[in-house]
Amino acid sequence: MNLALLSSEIAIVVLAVLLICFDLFMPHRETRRSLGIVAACGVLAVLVHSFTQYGTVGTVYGDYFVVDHLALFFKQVFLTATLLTILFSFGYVEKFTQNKGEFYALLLFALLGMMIMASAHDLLTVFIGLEIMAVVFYVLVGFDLENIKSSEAGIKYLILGSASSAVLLYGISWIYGFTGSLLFKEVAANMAATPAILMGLGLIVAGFCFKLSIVPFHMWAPDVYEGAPTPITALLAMGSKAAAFAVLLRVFLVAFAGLKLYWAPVLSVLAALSMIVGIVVAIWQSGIKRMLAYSSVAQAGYILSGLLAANAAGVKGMLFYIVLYMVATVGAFAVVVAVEEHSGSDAIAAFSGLAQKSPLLALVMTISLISMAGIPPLAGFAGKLYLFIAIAAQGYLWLVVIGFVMSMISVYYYILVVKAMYTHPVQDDRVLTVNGPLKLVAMVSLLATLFIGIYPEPLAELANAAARALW
Amino acid sequence: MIGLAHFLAVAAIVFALGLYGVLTKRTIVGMLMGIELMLNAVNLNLVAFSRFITPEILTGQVFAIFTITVAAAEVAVGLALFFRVYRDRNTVHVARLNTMRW
Amino acid sequence: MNDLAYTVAFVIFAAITVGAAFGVVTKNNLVHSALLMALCFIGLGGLYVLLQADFLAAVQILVYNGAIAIVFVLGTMLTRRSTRHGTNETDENSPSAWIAALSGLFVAVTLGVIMHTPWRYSAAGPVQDTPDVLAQLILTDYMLMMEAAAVLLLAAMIGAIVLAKGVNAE
Amino acid sequence: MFSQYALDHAWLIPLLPAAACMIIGVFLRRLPVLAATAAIGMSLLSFILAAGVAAGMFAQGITIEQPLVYKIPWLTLPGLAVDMGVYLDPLSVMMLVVVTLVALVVQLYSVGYMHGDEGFGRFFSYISLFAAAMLGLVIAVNFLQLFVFWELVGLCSYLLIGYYFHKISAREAAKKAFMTTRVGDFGLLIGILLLQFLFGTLDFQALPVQIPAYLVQHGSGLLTVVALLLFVGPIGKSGQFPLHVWLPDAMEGPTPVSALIHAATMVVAGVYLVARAFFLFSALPEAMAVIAWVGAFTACFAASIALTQRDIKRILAYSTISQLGYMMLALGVGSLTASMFHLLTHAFFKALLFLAAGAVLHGLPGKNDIFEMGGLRRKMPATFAAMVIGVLAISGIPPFAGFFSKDEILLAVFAVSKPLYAVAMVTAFMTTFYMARLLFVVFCGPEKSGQQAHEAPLSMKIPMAILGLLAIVGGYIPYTAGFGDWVRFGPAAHLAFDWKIAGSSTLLALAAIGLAWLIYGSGCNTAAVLARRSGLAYQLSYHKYYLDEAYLWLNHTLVDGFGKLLSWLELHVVEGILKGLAGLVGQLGNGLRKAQSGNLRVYGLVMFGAAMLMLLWLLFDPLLKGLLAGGGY
Amino acid sequence: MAGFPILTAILLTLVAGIVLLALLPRSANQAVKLMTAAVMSIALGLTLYVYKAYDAGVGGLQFVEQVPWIKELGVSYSLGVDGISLPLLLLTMLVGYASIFASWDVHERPKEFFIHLLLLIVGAVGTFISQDLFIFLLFYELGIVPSYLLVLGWGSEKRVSKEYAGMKLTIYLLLGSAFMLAGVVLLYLYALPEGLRSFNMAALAQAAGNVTEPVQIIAFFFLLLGFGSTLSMWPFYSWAPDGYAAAPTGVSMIHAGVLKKVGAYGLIRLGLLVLPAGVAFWAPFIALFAVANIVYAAFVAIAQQDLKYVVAYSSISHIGYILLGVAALNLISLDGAIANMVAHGLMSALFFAMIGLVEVKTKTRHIPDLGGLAHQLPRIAAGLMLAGMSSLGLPGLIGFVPEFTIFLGAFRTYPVYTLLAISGIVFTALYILRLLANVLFGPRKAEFDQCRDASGVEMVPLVVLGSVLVLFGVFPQWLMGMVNSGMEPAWAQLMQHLPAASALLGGVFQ
Repeated sequence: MNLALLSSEIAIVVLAVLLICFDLFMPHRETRRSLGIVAACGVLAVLVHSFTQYGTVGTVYGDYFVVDHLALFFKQVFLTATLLTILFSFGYVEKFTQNKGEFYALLLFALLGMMIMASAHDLLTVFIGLEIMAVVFYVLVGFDLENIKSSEAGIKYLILGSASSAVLLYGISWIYGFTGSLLFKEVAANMAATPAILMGLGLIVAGFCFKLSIVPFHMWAPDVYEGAPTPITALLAMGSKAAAFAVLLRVFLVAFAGLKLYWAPVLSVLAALSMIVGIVVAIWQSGIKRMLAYSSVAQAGYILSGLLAANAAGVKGMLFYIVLYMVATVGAFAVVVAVEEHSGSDAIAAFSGLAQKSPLLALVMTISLISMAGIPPLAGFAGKLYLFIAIAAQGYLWLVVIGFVMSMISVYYYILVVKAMYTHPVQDDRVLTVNGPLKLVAMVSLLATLFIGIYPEPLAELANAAARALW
Repeated sequence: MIGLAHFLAVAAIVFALGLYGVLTKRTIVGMLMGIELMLNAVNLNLVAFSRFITPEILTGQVFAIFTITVAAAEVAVGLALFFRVYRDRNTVHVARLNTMRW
Repeated sequence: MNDLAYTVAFVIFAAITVGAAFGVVTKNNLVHSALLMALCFIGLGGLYVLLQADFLAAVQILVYNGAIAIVFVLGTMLTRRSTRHGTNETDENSPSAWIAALSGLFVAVTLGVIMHTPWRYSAAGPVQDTPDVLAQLILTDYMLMMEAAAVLLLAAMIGAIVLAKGVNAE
Repeated sequence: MFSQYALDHAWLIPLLPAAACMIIGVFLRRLPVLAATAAIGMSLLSFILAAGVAAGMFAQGITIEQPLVYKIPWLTLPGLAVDMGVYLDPLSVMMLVVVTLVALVVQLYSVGYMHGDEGFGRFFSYISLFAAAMLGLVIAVNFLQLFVFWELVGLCSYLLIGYYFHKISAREAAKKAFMTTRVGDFGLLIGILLLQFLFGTLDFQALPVQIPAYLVQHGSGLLTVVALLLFVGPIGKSGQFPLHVWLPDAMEGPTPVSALIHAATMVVAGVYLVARAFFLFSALPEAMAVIAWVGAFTACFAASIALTQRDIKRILAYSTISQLGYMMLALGVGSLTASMFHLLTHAFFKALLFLAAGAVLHGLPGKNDIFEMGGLRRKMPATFAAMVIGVLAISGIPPFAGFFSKDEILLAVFAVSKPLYAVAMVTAFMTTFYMARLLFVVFCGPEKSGQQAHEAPLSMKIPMAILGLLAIVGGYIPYTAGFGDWVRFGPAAHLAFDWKIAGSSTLLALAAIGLAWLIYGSGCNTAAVLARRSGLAYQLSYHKYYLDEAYLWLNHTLVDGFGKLLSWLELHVVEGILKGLAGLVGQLGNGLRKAQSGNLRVYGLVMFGAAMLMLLWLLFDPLLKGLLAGGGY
Repeated sequence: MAGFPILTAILLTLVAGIVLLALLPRSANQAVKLMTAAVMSIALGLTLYVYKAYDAGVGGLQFVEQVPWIKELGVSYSLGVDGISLPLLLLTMLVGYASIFASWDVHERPKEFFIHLLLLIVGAVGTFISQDLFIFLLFYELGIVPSYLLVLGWGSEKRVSKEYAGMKLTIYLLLGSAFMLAGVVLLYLYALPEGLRSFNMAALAQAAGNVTEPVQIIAFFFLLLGFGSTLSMWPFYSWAPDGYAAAPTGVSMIHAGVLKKVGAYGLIRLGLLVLPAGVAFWAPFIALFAVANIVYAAFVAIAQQDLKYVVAYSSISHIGYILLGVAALNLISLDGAIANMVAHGLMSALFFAMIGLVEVKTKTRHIPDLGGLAHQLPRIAAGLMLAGMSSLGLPGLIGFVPEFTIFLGAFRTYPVYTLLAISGIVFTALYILRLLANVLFGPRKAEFDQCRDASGVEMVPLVVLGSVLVLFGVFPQWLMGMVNSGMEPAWAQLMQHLPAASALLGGVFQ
């Protein structure tokens, strides 16, 4: 047993607990930005540390918790997402009247949940990690006490989330019942296409699709994304989704690898539905968070489609896409946070004339959105290409066509935002000040999106190494 | 002879009843109760499998314990959120929770 | 325990469980529902006993009846309603019949699955000393999960406090 | 020797006017004197060169069979090699001389005619460009070169017809000219494409070699089609029925332009093309018949319109059409010599007639209805003299130029077809009649009131004199000098003379002049009575058989209507479909959006419903498949 | 200069221009324009050097630069020009250069305007010089969002609102490219076996025979949809008229002149040369669409009242000739098609530039309101005349020879369609002549007496584009020879793969 493999997780727990303790002893009027900085530094340190873990592949406590390249890759994604979220939410958090310290601590708990999911190698660990993340997110979504939307979103998320957890669990119980084990490898070894397994499979798909906000299990997402505090929305979109994918990969490609014949058609339909519904509904949104929510539904569909390839190329595409989606999302939400702070609204109309108030933010938003749409030469295009090459090679041409077509239709509503920013008149002449960390996040997102789009190889290599860990 | 199938059948019925509760109840607490029923059905499933499929390793029972833990955590957070909503709006009816839609 | 007694016990506990669960979802009064839920959990505990999971039965009754059901009742009280009537009614706008049909279908499908699955029954007898074995398992193989569950409870606690405390506490 | 130099540098002939055009266009547009000097100087040089080429041709014995050809590759692609070059044989040399000569004379004339016009420089630049293009056409070594310059002369014609572009009529006429000849070019282009397609070359030297073999191998069917398609080009360019309608309207251009382009040179390009491609046409009897009949009909038809026209230039225009018909007729009956001879003489006398008409219009600004003129012979004696020479020449009165060439044509026609001969004779009669009518109405009789007519300036008289001289001797000299030995197709065609035909045509012409005198010259009021009496026929003729109206209807109602219909479709149907599709996507989104009602229960229901469906799919799909395959799970 | 990465230098010059522009202060109106002009001049100069230094006798790809890029996908940063792409590169530069000067009157936020304009140009340049499909794709859609913003920010409203027009243009092109991308994915997957897969165009073309026929047919269909809508192929042209009418002059020039040609280029480079069986299957349909383009659009153009709409439909009509050349599937028609891309690009750019000037001077584009402009604006009139004449295929101008070669080649394959297509020249003449007559000629209108004729920088588009129109018209070999030097080897290579497809071709390749 090698406890060093757990060092990241342990560090995060310690950091979270420390934050809570610091918060206790801090003067009441303190803005708690210092806590945020501590959290950010801590996460950054863990992120840096995680790179040293490459090469040390191993398991802890039996086979239940595995640290391999795939897990590391996902952990780094989560760490980066959380780090960037913390950085751009300083201003946002300072508006809370209380519980600022707990906010950062809870973020770290959520991060821990995700990290456990990334390493989970059996269904119980999956469940625990998932629940840590989910429960913390229920809290965080309802965290904005001033905003009645926040609590509404929280309770909706909680009820639907718990119900879907129950469904997932029920599914897990069937799998356990037939195979007599929870470990992915043993499940795979004892697999047979019996009704019980298929039932379990169906219920597990339903449970995961809820977390991934795949149509038709997506209906919570718009409401929750809209109501949640914006940084939490961002983390939900980036982290919670990516974590669910981390689990999905192992469950479907390790445990259920033998049942591909059964799950692939179902997932392909779900992926297609997500792309279509996410995009056509997003057309109608007037609030940017809600629009991004629908967009995230569609993006989840894209990422999910990579699973259909059921090979390293497909997984690589998914991983690649997850990263670029994170990068684009973080940029978009950073801008949303800045605009929301400035104008108090997340309506698309609030973005009018942003290009004149802050060309950088407008540019970041544009690049992020266009990248999500998948237009060359931005990262989103490279991502779609990786994904679609992989699945087209397996014969899912129809899905590729739907994917490309819908991604182009999605430009319609992305570009409405761009239009508002670039061509609409400025609504007021207040100066928009952007704090340093947020600007940093925006710049990072912008450069990363461009870089990945034009030179995707390094990230693809990384993703490839991670993907190979599954086989 | 009572066997695995019977326990599973009971669990299925309870799960379905929980499902029905979640989908029909008007208040948040009612829905949460439905969820609890579903989780308990799962537990029954797990324990039954544990007994009949892997009697010498109690994986199912361990899982059930964790499920109970998680259920407790969910209920705690759920009720806390329920208070928030109730304070915010002075209602417990889910149908009124539609500030955000479309 | 002979087969007949086992069967009778199963039927009784199953009936309690299912009947109480049915009551939970059909009663209009939240307190009644909560109490019926406690009854349901007791029934389940009985079933656990029949499954030779005595420790779990104890946990079930302690945690669920002692904690969760009570939390529900308390929560209901805290909403400061003068009357409990109509606190847990079925929404008249919901298509109950369809939902009932959905649930029924679910049960039917599940029963079909149960019957058509070639279960791999184990011939081995049940573990007698379950608390010991469970403790072994939890503190070795599932050690990490237990720690994680602890973190989960901590987080849930903090979260519940933050949310329940509200703005006014300032 | 100069003639050798000229032969070697024949490519300069078109390039010199082209240079003039460039120079004027870029530098001298605002400098009239220099512009005219440049244009005329270049024209003179190219005329001298052309004359030198002619001399060289005689000296070196360049014949139809042994042309002198220089070429450079212009376009070399796999399967298409096109050269640009100089093709010198008697036919093209004759054209070179005619074109350079008439161009020179007309430019001289224009100095006086266009004096004081604000677009003086533009005019000379256009007309130089025209000369260049026309000369390029004449020396073409293949069909594509010919077509290139064919289109360019069309452009110049367009520009010059629309020279007075402030006049709506001029701009419409220019457009019409371009459009109508474009329709002809449509056929010509297809013909050329087919030739290239069939023979892999367009070269005037290579094609004659290949065609006989082709005919032997494949018969004449397709080639006849090709020839007729090629002939559509000349129909448009040379104003043959039914594409002649643009030529009368083209008289909106300045009169020197009408003289040069729409009488002497460009309009005969069609005739020239048929002559140049005579190796093809002459091998195809059906095509020849078509040419002959189109020519004959055009000649007669145009003459019948000319009878009643009142606009002096339009009368001349119809006369041109009619004479072009004559030339086509001659080609159609196989006499290249007669046709080319007539082309030569026609260039002289028709240019003369136009210049004279121009002098009249110059003397009487703002008037062009012949019945508003009258008795001008006293005020404009020189013009009158020129006009008389022209009329006598066109009427075929010996010894004027037209007599010889017309007789050759009649002779050739007579030898081939009697009905055509009859048509030709009728045409000749009508021609003489309306020309005499014009002469009498404009120059004889009483002077019309308030005319401030004045004689043309010297710069206009000298060109008229030159052309007058040519119109007198231009027939006799070639006739005696063995024109037929040089310009011919096949064996040397000695110009014959038949007393019966010559006599009868001369008598007919004299009779026509007499009749015209009776009606228009004698002062009796017979003209109006005649017009009334002949009723429908007069109206038909006067309204040009309503052909313009028909085309207008075709153009405005059919083409425009169709265009409007399609744009309507475009705006409403195509756009509607697009908007419908977009709306469909939108409505789909909207419907799905409405499902997102904010109600938790709905969300749950959808989720569990979907989960149920998925379960059913997963469970029953393998079951069904298994049943079909004869097994279970 | 051997080994000097001149193509990269061209790209970098333009990119550096964009960066420098971004650094200029927002108010530096004149400096922005001068900077853009300077950058374009350098790039144009480099391009001219390349055009001159290209050895057409040797043919094939020259000025090749290749740096491995994404090894695992088989992507390399691979640039190069051959006779097919070099004329189009030159076209891009010329039109781009002219468009800068045609946009000299942009006074509202010039910095953004010229940055976006340069982005359009970079996109086009990149597509033409990249020899790698991936790099091609990176550039392919670079211009779409800037186009949208340009239409929206600096455009004008006519038949439809500029929002609508811009959105239509954007979505249309993007939807098309969605199918195109699907086709590219297929192509990539099936051309070469796993492990050897490559985005290199030459490698793909070499592997043309490997793809099975059904796959070729599907892949080509997708490419046709994609490139067809970029190319405004009937029935996917609907974005073009509204888009051009709404776009500012410089953007219309680049769109009609260059970006459309990217579609045709893609169709030839990726469709034709890589998927012989696919193209053989679809060629009859393309020919049909081509004729529909030519005739339908010509008739619609006849009925238009707005200058830009006339030219827009005219441009759609002309695209039909290019398509016909592609569909005819023989060397000479393909030569013609590519040359016609250049020809049409130059003439439509000139047309739009002149229309822009007319609009600036007279404040209207409505034909019935105009008239007699040759009196007041002779230079603009000359420009319009030049553009119009090359548009109706007057010999001596650039349009004639390409059209002739297309007809010649197409006649072999589709005689009836070709006849219909040739009839298009009559209808083209009809609307072009009407436009010229109604706008330029006729009585002098007093309301335009205040208009000053084009002068100074306004003359640059006319001089640059006009002189090239004439030059390539008089010396067509300069263009056709170049095109053929690129097409001939490609064709020879294609012919090697044709036995597999010959059954479908029905004797087309004899």
